[in-house]
Amino acid sequence: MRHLPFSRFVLMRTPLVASSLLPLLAAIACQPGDHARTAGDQYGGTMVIAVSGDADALVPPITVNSTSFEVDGLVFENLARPGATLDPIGDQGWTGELADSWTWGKDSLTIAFHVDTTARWHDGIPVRASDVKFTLQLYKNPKTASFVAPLLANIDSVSTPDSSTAVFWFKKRYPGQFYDAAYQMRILPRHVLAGTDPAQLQSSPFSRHPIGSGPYRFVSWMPRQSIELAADSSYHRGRARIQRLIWSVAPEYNASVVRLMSGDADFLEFVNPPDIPRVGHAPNVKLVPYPSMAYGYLLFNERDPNDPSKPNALFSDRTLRRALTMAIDRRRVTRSVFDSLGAVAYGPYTHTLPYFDSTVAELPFSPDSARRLLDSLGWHVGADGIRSKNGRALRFSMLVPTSSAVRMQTAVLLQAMFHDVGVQADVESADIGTVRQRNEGRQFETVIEAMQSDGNPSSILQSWGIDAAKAKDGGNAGSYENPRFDALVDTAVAQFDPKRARAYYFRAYGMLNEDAPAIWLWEPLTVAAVQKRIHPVDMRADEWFANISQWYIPSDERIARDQIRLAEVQR
Amino acid sequence: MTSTPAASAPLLSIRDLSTWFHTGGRSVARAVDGVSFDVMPHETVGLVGESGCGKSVTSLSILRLIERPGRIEPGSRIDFEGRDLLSLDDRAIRAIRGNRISMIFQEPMTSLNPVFTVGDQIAEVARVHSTASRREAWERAVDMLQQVGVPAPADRAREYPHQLSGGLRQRAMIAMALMMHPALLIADEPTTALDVTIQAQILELLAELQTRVGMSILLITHDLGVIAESATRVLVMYAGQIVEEAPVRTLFDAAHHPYTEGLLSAMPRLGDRRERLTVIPGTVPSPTQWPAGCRFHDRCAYAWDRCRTDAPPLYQIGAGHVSRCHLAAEPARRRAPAFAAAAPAS
Amino acid sequence: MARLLLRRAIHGALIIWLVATATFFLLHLAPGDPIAASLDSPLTPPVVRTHYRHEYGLDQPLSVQYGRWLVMMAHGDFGFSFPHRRPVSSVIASALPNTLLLMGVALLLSFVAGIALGLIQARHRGRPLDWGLGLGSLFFYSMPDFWLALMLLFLFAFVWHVFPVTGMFDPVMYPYYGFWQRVGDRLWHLVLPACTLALLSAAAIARFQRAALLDVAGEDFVLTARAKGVSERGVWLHHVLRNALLPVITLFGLALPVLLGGSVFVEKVFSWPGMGLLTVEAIGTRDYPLLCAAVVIASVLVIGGSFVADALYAVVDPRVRLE
Amino acid sequence: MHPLVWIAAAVLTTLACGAIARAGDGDSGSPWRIALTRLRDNHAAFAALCVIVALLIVAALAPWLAPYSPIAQPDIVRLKNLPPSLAHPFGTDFASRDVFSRALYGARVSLSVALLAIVVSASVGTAYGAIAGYVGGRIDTLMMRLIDAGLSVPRILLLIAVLALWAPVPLPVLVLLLGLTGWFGVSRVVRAQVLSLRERDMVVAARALGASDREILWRHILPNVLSPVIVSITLGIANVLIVEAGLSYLGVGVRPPSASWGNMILDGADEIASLWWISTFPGLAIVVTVMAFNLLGDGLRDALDPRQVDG
Repeated sequence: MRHLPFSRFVLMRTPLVASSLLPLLAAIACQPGDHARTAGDQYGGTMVIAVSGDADALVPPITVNSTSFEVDGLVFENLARPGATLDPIGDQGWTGELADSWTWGKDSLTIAFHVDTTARWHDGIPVRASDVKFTLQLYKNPKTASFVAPLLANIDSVSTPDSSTAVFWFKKRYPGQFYDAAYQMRILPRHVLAGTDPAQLQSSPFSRHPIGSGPYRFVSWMPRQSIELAADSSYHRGRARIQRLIWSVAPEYNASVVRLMSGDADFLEFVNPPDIPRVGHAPNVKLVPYPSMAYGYLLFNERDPNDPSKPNALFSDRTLRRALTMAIDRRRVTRSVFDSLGAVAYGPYTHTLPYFDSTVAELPFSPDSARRLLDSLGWHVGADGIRSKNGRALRFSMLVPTSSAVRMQTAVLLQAMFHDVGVQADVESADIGTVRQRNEGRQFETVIEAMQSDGNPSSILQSWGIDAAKAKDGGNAGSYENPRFDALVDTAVAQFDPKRARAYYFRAYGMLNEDAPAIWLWEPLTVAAVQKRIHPVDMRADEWFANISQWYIPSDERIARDQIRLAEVQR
Repeated sequence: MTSTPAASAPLLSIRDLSTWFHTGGRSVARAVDGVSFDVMPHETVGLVGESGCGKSVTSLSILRLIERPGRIEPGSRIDFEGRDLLSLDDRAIRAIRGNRISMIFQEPMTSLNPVFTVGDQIAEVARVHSTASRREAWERAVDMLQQVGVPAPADRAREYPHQLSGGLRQRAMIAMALMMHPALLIADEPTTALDVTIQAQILELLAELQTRVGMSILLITHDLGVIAESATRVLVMYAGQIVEEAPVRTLFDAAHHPYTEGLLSAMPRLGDRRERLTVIPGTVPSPTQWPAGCRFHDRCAYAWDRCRTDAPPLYQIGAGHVSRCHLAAEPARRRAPAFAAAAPAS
Repeated sequence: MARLLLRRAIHGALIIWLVATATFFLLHLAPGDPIAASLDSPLTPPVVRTHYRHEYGLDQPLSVQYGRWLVMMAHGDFGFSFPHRRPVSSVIASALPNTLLLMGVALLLSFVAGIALGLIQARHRGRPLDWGLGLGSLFFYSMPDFWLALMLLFLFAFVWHVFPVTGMFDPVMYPYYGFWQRVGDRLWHLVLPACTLALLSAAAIARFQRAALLDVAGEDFVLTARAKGVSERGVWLHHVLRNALLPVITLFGLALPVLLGGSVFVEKVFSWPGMGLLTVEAIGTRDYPLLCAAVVIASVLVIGGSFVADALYAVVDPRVRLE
Repeated sequence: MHPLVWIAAAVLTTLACGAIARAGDGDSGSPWRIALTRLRDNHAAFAALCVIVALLIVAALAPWLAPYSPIAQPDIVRLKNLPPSLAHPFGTDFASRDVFSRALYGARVSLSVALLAIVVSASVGTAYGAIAGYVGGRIDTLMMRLIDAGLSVPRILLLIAVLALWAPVPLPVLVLLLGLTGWFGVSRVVRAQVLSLRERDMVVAARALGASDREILWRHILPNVLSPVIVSITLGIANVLIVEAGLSYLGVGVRPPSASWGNMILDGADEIASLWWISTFPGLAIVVTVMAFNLLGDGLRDALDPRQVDG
């Protein structure tokens, strides 16, 4: 699995309004003639990216923040980049980035990457294999405390037989080897960072002024206001076409929308569904839908919130969980929250990814079955319309982070549906820190979670496996424990044939629907808003900005801010 | 109506002055209700009465310092130096205020602006009424302070009101009032707030200045002692009207109106600072509801039926002596002495 | 005088210590911590959080943490902000001037506008103009600040597209502007947030100023001034206003905490990168050192403000000055 | 609050209005009677009082007046985010709930939070101020220093911090917090009043006659302190309404699905440009209510001021 920043989704705002939005999108998304021009006059221009939060530290191993993640993604490089399917198994569809080629060892325990000898750090020093070796050491150093380190556990070391070859040594053979080596780390300059104490990385000058080898080099950062990058003219894969990128910070989503419509900003990564008609009708703006990897669900805690060693009085009962799931009209919820821009979730894995199972057997929406099941469990409706058994009311709280309007809204909708079958669900909102802390400590009854899946299906064990339930503050906060599920995923992970792996994964997903450890709710379709003068705007689900160096602004469509000359940029 | 024996033209002539306060609703407070009198050049006229009788409103009306909801009613006339003050525009009346007619007030502490120096406030008069520069005005202010007997005037001028004693403050007020050598000085209870010894000094100072500058003084007070010392002629006011007018000696020797009688019999010695003369039974009625007939009838020991129904006119009693009392027509009804029993024992 | 100043300074310091300590415990006893709040992805390995908790001493007993913090504060060190990955002092250094600018302009605007309004109302006391302006300022005075900000944003920025909606200057063009263009750009961005803040306090000041003016207008010395022949204009502007400004100066001290509170909402709505927004964000991320510093700074501002107000009072009022 | 409490409050206020309207001319009679007459003659304050009574009645009768349930979600897909119309005068929100009905119920929540909070601050403030003023000396100085400390913390920041950090805070605790952070002003007013009363003849006389401190406080001082407290309470309600709205707007005050005017504004804040009605109407409700309480407070201050003389 790969660490992705999470806060973007957490901050996602209230969607609402409007009938069918898809036609609007389709019409705009297929802009003809995007590639009809020659590249000659396409260098130059400025693109302003509206973001809701400032960056933190611009050092890839330790950053958790989505703006930092974007900026770093353009300043630094991975060894190779995945194809559009983001398939984590093997190296099918991958292309070189910092590495121009690679060869597998005979026993498949090594991969030798050949670093592009024309690659230069932004300070002019050539990139060497020793930088790759240094990067792995830095990521794995416990003093760095990188979030990525645990994901690199299977990589033993890097050796450098010559200055441009970096050989990765693995502890074992596994399908995700290539993914881990080529894509988990952004390669860092040894000559700059060698003298820095890894524990001090976050407060080092480097974190405020990064030097990478990517298509854009760092120019300036005005805290809480803007970050500016400029195309590096000597980039080894060819100079990026748009000259300047500026991340402009505005915490209020509203403000970003207005700035986009008035032409002050060029790119907004996420438009709320209710604003889509308005933004779509702005003459200068196009809406670009792109796949997302986010999904939301209501997680049941199968342990007692007050004493995690005991089972939960309600949710340890599989039948009760199934009944509650059947009480929820997930299609309606999704449509209310996202209009036509969302799909019902079938499990912890989204439509856009290669291991998605569209045939999975989901529990049907059936309030009657839900009622029957609840009756059969002895929960009978009382005078107040709420079910109870042995004097205990069928009542629980739904924990929701205040900052997420989408989840707050979902909670309110669920509340009414639960009430229909005689279940009282209280909305309990808390700020995100508290929600996280209570998740860690298993101190909740149910929580509405939103997750960003990565391309790697094996990571579901991190959230649903037995080990992750038992470990203190492990990722399986709901403590769903089913050895058969674990076994299925383990088997799937060991398969080198994608087809066979897929079959095992599908059975595991089926189990996550049957056992109902959570009510799978929705996965939103993301719609970005971009100024029309920017072309061609293709975005990848994991990193919308992955192809940004190929975007351009035709010279006849440029506006005032595109005309600022290169010399001035290097003030 | 008035009977001024002097041959020369009056400096100030007030006819039928009515100043009413329209406080909203139906009630109208007729604070001053048809007052007429003259002030001759170089003369000191005393205006006496209890508080609430309309003395102060009369004096403020002369300079048109009445503010909403008060209003000088149509039909009133105030002539000063041959000009009708009530028909002047704002600019013209301002040119008279502090220049030809000046006022000093009862409480010198609150009558001086606390945030400006004394000299500044005196000099302001010169700056307003002449083209004097700041410096000239200041020098004249210091000079004026000297004239009113303030020691070390240059230093005092730079001080703030709260740094001066009560006597000095009143002297400063007088200096301010006399800055432009006015023809008429209206002194509204100028000594009431002062100590006995200071009172005498101030009255002396006023008398001295009057002869030096050659001005008239309208002296407003509730204190007949002050009148006795300074005034040549006395007007007695009650309930918004003049009830008796007489030369000062006549008034003290042969007051006609029972109200004046009451005032005299309750006359405090110089320096008594009682606000209200309590020996006349009852209080001044509310200006919104003056009693019918004679306005004094319910407090009057002689009152009979006629007093309750017929408003008395001003009866001529003698030379320069008028009284608004039916006793002038039926002197037999006076039984003496009306207020003796009520006089203070001491 | 020096002793009085010293006494006030000691009192002020004591109050600040009291407030800071209360804040410290309030924060640290609350559920959640900065590490959990910042590393909010469920996929973050637990060891990473443990690592940072240890590094920032969050695994120590509270008394130890408090002791350390006191020592640091005594040395003028506000600590390190984990969510910003920068020293707190540097975070605040980039935010405080922005808030001071916003509040300074708003303060100036509100006092000028408030005093002028109060003066107009008092001069037209009881007439329709007074009544209308009074109702108008009451209308703004009764408005929640965030709602006013929202409505102004809606009308001026969304409907009429008159003013910019976020930030302090144009992020793209600003570096390329000349000096006057920069000043103009900053002022242009300042209009909506400063006016929102100013409108609210101007309404309060106008109400107060009107009452103060009418109080003074009834004083004897005003009659004296009129009797001297001073013009209406001179009476109001010179004699009345000068006296009625005294009580309004005390409002200066009282206005600061109100403006600070208001700036939280205004900065949020207009994305103004100042202390108010910083503080709200810091609450969300449980940024203890930053929050403690922000509270200390806020109380220093408030206490300093009332101190300045008193000093100003003494300068303007001769009765206080010379006693 | 229980609906009966609401109805009682509305009835009492109506009776008070009636009493004021019937009160005779105030030139004579008890100070209270004079105050009532003055209040009636102050048109703006009287109108404000009527608005407040109307609001209380609306809040009390919300279940009968509201066309829909405030939490009902009739059709979360087709009936959501409707602009104002005859069927939904204030439109509907994201969950297809009727904004008008929610505003009516919101009046209940917002007003009861404000009223209860002010009861807390008025009682704490009065007690604290009365004790400080009556005891005097060093204790008084110390108590006033504490007030200074309290006033030097921006109230709204403190509340946001506490509410966000300890979330979710139940409604009674929210009320308590609002009350406990809002009494400093009241206590200062009361203290000043008590200080001046302490030396008045009647108190000195009572003390000479051997009355106990408690008796003096209770019988002589508190009744005289009442009128400034009444004014503070009225103006305080206006203030608390705004503070509560602000907290709810930030999502830390009244929690959904309960409707308070503040959290209704929050519901629409992000979509103000597309769905203006969701935030605008509850905001107007706040402005009208707060204005009414401010006007009434001003009117009461004028009416209860013994120095004020008619005319």
